[in-house]
Amino acid sequence: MIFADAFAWLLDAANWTGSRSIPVRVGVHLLYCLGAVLGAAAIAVPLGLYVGHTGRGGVLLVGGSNALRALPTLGLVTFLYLVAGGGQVGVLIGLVVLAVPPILAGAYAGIQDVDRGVVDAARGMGMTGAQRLWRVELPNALPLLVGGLRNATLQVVATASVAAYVGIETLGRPLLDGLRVLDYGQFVGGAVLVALLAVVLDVVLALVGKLVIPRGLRLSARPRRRAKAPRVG
Amino acid sequence: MGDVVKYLSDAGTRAALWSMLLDHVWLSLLPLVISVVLAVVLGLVCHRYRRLNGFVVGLSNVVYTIPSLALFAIIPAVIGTQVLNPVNVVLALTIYTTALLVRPVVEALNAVPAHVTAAATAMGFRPWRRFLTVELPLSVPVLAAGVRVGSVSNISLVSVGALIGTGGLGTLFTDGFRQRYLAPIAIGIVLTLALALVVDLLLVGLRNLVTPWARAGRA
Amino acid sequence: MIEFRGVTKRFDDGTIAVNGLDLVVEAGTITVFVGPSGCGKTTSLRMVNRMIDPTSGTVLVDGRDVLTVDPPKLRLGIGYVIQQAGLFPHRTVLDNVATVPLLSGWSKGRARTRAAELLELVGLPAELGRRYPVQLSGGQQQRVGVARALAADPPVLLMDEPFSAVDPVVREGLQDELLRLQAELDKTIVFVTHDIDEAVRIGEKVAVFREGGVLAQYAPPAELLARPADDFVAGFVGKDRGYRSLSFVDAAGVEVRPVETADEPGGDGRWRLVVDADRRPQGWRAPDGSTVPGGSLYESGGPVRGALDAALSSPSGLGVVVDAEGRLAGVVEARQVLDVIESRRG
Amino acid sequence: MIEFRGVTKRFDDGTIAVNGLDLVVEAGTITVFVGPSGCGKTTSLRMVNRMIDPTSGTVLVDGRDVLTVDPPKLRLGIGYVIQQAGLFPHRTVLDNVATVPLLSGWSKGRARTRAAELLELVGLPAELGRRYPVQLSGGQQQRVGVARALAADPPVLLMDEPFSAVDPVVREGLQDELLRLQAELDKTIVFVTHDIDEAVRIGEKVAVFREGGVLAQYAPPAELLARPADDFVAGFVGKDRGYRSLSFVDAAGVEVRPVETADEPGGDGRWRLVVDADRRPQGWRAPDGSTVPGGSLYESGGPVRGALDAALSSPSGLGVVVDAEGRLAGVVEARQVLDVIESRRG
Amino acid sequence: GSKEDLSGSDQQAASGEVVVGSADFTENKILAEVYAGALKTTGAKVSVKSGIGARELVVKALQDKSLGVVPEYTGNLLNYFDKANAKTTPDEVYAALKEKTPAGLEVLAKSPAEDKDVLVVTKETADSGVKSIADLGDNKYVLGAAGEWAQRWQGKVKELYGVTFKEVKTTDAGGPVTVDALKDGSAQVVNLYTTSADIKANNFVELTDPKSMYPAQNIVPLLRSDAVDAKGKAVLDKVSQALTTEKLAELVKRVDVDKETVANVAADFLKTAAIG
Ligand SMILES: Nc1ncnc2c1ncn2[C@@H]1O[C@H](COP(=O)(O)OP(=O)(O)OP(=O)(O)O)[C@@H](O)[C@H]1O
Ligand SMILES: Nc1ncnc2c1ncn2[C@@H]1O[C@H](COP(=O)(O)OP(=O)(O)OP(=O)(O)O)[C@@H](O)[C@H]1O
Ligand SMILES: [Mg+2]
Ligand SMILES: [Mg+2]
Repeated sequence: MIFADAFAWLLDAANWTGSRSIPVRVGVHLLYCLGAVLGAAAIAVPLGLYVGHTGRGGVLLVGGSNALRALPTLGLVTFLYLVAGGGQVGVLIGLVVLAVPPILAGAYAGIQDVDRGVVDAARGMGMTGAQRLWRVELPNALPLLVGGLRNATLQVVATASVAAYVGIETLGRPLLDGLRVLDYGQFVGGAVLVALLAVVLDVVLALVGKLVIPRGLRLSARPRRRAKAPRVG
Repeated sequence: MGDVVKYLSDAGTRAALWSMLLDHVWLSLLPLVISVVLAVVLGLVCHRYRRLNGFVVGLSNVVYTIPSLALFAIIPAVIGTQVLNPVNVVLALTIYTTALLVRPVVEALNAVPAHVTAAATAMGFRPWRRFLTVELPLSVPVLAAGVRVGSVSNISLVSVGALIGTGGLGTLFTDGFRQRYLAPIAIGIVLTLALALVVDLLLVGLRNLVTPWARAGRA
Repeated sequence: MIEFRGVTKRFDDGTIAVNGLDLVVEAGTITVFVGPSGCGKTTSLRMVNRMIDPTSGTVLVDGRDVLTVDPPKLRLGIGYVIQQAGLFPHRTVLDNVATVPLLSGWSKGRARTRAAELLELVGLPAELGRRYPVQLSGGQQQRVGVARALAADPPVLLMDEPFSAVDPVVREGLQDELLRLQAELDKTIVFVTHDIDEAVRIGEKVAVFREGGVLAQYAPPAELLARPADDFVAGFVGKDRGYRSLSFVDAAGVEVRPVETADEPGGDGRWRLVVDADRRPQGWRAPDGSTVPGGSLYESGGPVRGALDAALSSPSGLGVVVDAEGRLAGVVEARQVLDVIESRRG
Repeated sequence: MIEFRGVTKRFDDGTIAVNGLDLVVEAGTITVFVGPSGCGKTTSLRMVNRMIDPTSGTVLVDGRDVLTVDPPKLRLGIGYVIQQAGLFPHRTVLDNVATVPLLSGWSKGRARTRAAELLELVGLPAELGRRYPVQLSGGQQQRVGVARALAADPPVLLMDEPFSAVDPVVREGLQDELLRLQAELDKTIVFVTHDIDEAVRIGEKVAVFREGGVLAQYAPPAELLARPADDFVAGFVGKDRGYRSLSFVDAAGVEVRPVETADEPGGDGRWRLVVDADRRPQGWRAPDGSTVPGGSLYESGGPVRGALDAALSSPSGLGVVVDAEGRLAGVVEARQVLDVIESRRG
Repeated sequence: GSKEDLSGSDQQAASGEVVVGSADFTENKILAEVYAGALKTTGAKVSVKSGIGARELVVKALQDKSLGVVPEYTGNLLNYFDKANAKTTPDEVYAALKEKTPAGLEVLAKSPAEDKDVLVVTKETADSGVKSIADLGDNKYVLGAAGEWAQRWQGKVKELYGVTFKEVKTTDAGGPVTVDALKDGSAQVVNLYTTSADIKANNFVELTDPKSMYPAQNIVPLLRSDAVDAKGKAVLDKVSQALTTEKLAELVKRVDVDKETVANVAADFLKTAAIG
């Protein structure tokens, strides 16, 4: 029954036009998520690669990223809203903070997990540090790196719902509104949309992974570790 | 800063903070404890019947895509608990944490060296006994890593429950927001971090206590 | 006694790991299964304690079909030692060794006392018992593995490449240890290896398997070296089988002759042996007066292989013979060894 | 030429891995570093291409102190092969081999052509070039590793236990391959192993290290077996050194005599050799008329070790000698081998 | 603490504890504390559960016995129980409410204090001639309000005043997002509440509602009949009498602007009103 209501809500033409329509909300949701994941990647990938490559600061990195994980997104978003006087920046920062740890973990573990013998061989045959990073370590780290990005995306998509609390028209809107008036149709409909969006993005990233991960690594029988990161939204 | 001092100067507020903190603790840790048990059982099943592996891991990934806010509120509609019942949050977090832990458990069990399990079998261990006394203890280090992540994540997630009025430190965020009052929000964030840190330290201590052999290896 | 009767194992994927195996392992002996990788040695071994059940045929332990026994019960009476020792990393050495007695229902105290005895038996100091396996060297781990398998005093012992993970020197020590233990305990041991030297060294009988899980030859080691059943076995036992088979030729009839030592007066222009105060050989004094290192030493009473090598490695051509304490007993020449071999053949 | 002058390496934790090493590796030879685990072989090797820098002392390659060269440049001119081959899993075999030429600035086309040549040189079929490392067997991976190290035609090749991860049969094949390649390419090779047999087999000179990173002896293999510098080396080269040193004694002077074959008439009461239509030995006809398997075969021209074993393993006491095609050339007796050894000593 | 509620509904009745609930805005929280304080004077065991979502949630919680009493508003409550309701004046509304309240629940006497929805605009907009809802015109402005506003009032405002909006934005229920939307111009009209401290603080102008679109919203305790005894009901009536709109606005300001605690403000009120 509640799923029937959700269906009805999803199919209601009124929900598909105007400034509060599903497409707009999907768009806004997506925009924040992509912005956050890209922003987080811009910070976390270089950092993870650097620490993994040099082996310096690993302990600090792990500790720091654990602390980031403990930061409650709702608290961060409301805090930043009040400080910045608006929701957008706060939400973006909150989501970036959420996305950094899994990407960092993926990049760092990816480099760390590269077979020592392989790195040794690269050094031994005369590669400079940069050549080694770009030609050997990075390609071999891609499976875990892409895994980190996928984790980050899943979490960010789920958590961007919270942004509606500070007035941003994401897919969290129907969740919060539905909740206020206990309109389960709207509420579950919104939840289904968020979940769907997450699944679609995950599949897209999986396909991207197929494209960028070298074939020689995909062939290897070794089961790939894709540590699941915590969710915070 | 002055605000924080002022905010904390009220005894009633401090009492309220304390009770929120306690709420937060059990709202986040109870699901963790239940999840560990559930995940171990599920993990065992997956480990025994490898064909289930893909299914369970896939399912846990799907569970992971549901926004927590949605799960907090759908649960009463589905299972008929009271709307404000904290069981909803506990259940939702249990579902997430179990989804989070199943995989490390399976991986940890699979990572127990085949020669060790073979040796146990050959010595005459029956399957259950082997699981409880050999495979499970050996998977503790990996399991503990998963539990640490789960505890941090739960502690930070419970806050979202404030949006539907389930208590915990998240209430400080909604209250502070409505009043445009940074002090409670800042205190909420700090307490959440501190709680996560303390629980993490406790978990590390617990792990070290039950895995003396791991330290022997490092020494 | 362990008996394989027409035993075949075909795995689900169609691999035939063991094919029509007929073989009797006599009680109280060490039988070695040897053969190239993948020839079914492990599979055969594991059918004895039902880690694997045969597709067809019967495995009997002491006359009883193993399929009629509940596996955990069966295994309590069969010790099992494997390559990486398979020790429980989360238990102390002592608790590892006490495992089977505890499983069999012994009291904790009794099991621990027994475990301590066994550590001593396999030559490990008692204080090692409190350590965890990671704190031991590879060779020590293997000893613990053996102790653990012996803990409930099982009549049968299965050992699957138990020593292949340790380096050659330690390995030889472990082999000696096993032979010494066996002399004392008199178990029925099946020992798997892919190293023909090891097989020949410790086996009373050796079963050579070929690819496809077929038994190629089952014979005492001397016979294996002297009369390999076919080219596969001949190839497998290796190029040096003539020399190696001398391990099974005893030295009766090889006369140990006296030798001049360097501390005796005179004798210039001849090779003389340098010995210390205890008459332990130190090298040779060459006819030109220089001192050169000696060759390998032959302990009197051993097989002629040692005598021949001592002679071949000696700069003087005279193999140095010592007694059990390492003191000079005399010398032999390579020619004497050949004479003995010749006389045996004739 | 590679020269170690008083080279010592002390790690940060205080471990002294190499202690005052003085050693010259002649250009165009294979020098083998051998010794027990942890004795500093790898550390010594890695100081040549500056994977590790010495704490004191100097390493010279072709007369130039390696510390004066930028490490990546230095390494481009030194091939390096390690145990698990260290192939790049994300690149095809061909691209793996082409890595160093590309790094040195060759065009892609030229690098690939060169890589294809090298695959052929190390005996791999061309179509393997398109595969990824995971799709190769261990032995094939090692060959690719060697090809990759040879790609830029470096004068110096460092090999760190390159064959120890593959099984004994494949390993022997790889050793033969290496010797064949070296005959053709004439590199300066430093080869690390902890297997004395391997060392003796492929080394023109062998450096034996002892614990603590000290050089115990540096000599050609024959001398190592005949005159180990001390008890440590004697123990390390093993018990059979007398026999094994016969690998370095050539058979000039051992007369190959004719033998009666079973297809010739008459000769009852004597051992006669059974041969097939191509005159390949098949076994012996005993004096009593029965046929028994033969012993090992000695290929004429080889060292006397093979001749002695052929004689010792033969049921008739006559070692069968064959030519390069495996056809009967005659027989030798063990006594003849001893005579030759005797005459050399005298 | 909420721990006690875990095991379910009957415990509350058995232990005789009264749970006072409140919606998730300041005024309602103050009222809840006031109710709780008052009930305590009768010797009842009382706890407060604040920050619950909208009315729909609250009523549901009353019915499933998670809550005993909540401070409510006559008009909105009536509209909730009777979707077809057209009455808007205080007495009419109260009378109808008493009638429509479902069995098991009841409302006590209403207070003179009132906290109505009100549409507000900035001073500039007001100066441009917008004084009443009727002046909002057709498709001229963007309105900001809580999520459910559109559903409840969009039709009504068109019907009564012929007013439509360019867009109805979801902000929040009279919270910072709504106020900020008006301040930064992303909405020109927003829905606030008459006791809101933000109106005075920002010089916002309340639009008149000549056709009484928004019903009267007198404060009234809504309770489950078996949750509160006669003594309790009497003291709640006293509370209602003592409250006025101005007093309420003052209480709200003390919390939202002066950052006093809800509990202290409520206690103060009870003291000055001499309840207990
Ligand atoms: N569970 C299994 N399923 C399918 N095939 C198997 C299984 N176990 C072993 N085999 C196959 O059976 C054959 C014999 O295996 P087994 O392990 O007995 O060989 P082995 O002689 O012990 O070899 P190794 O010296 O490498 O230990 C091999 O071809 C192996 O691949
Ligand atoms: N990075 C390092 N830091 C500290 N000690 C080291 C380091 N690398 C090697 N060692 C130590 O230096 C000694 C020599 O090591 P090395 O790897 O050269 O030995 P090896 O002869 O190659 O042994 P193996 O046969 O086991 O490969 C060992 O005791 C080793 O533990
Ligand atoms: Mg095996
Ligand atoms: Mg090494």
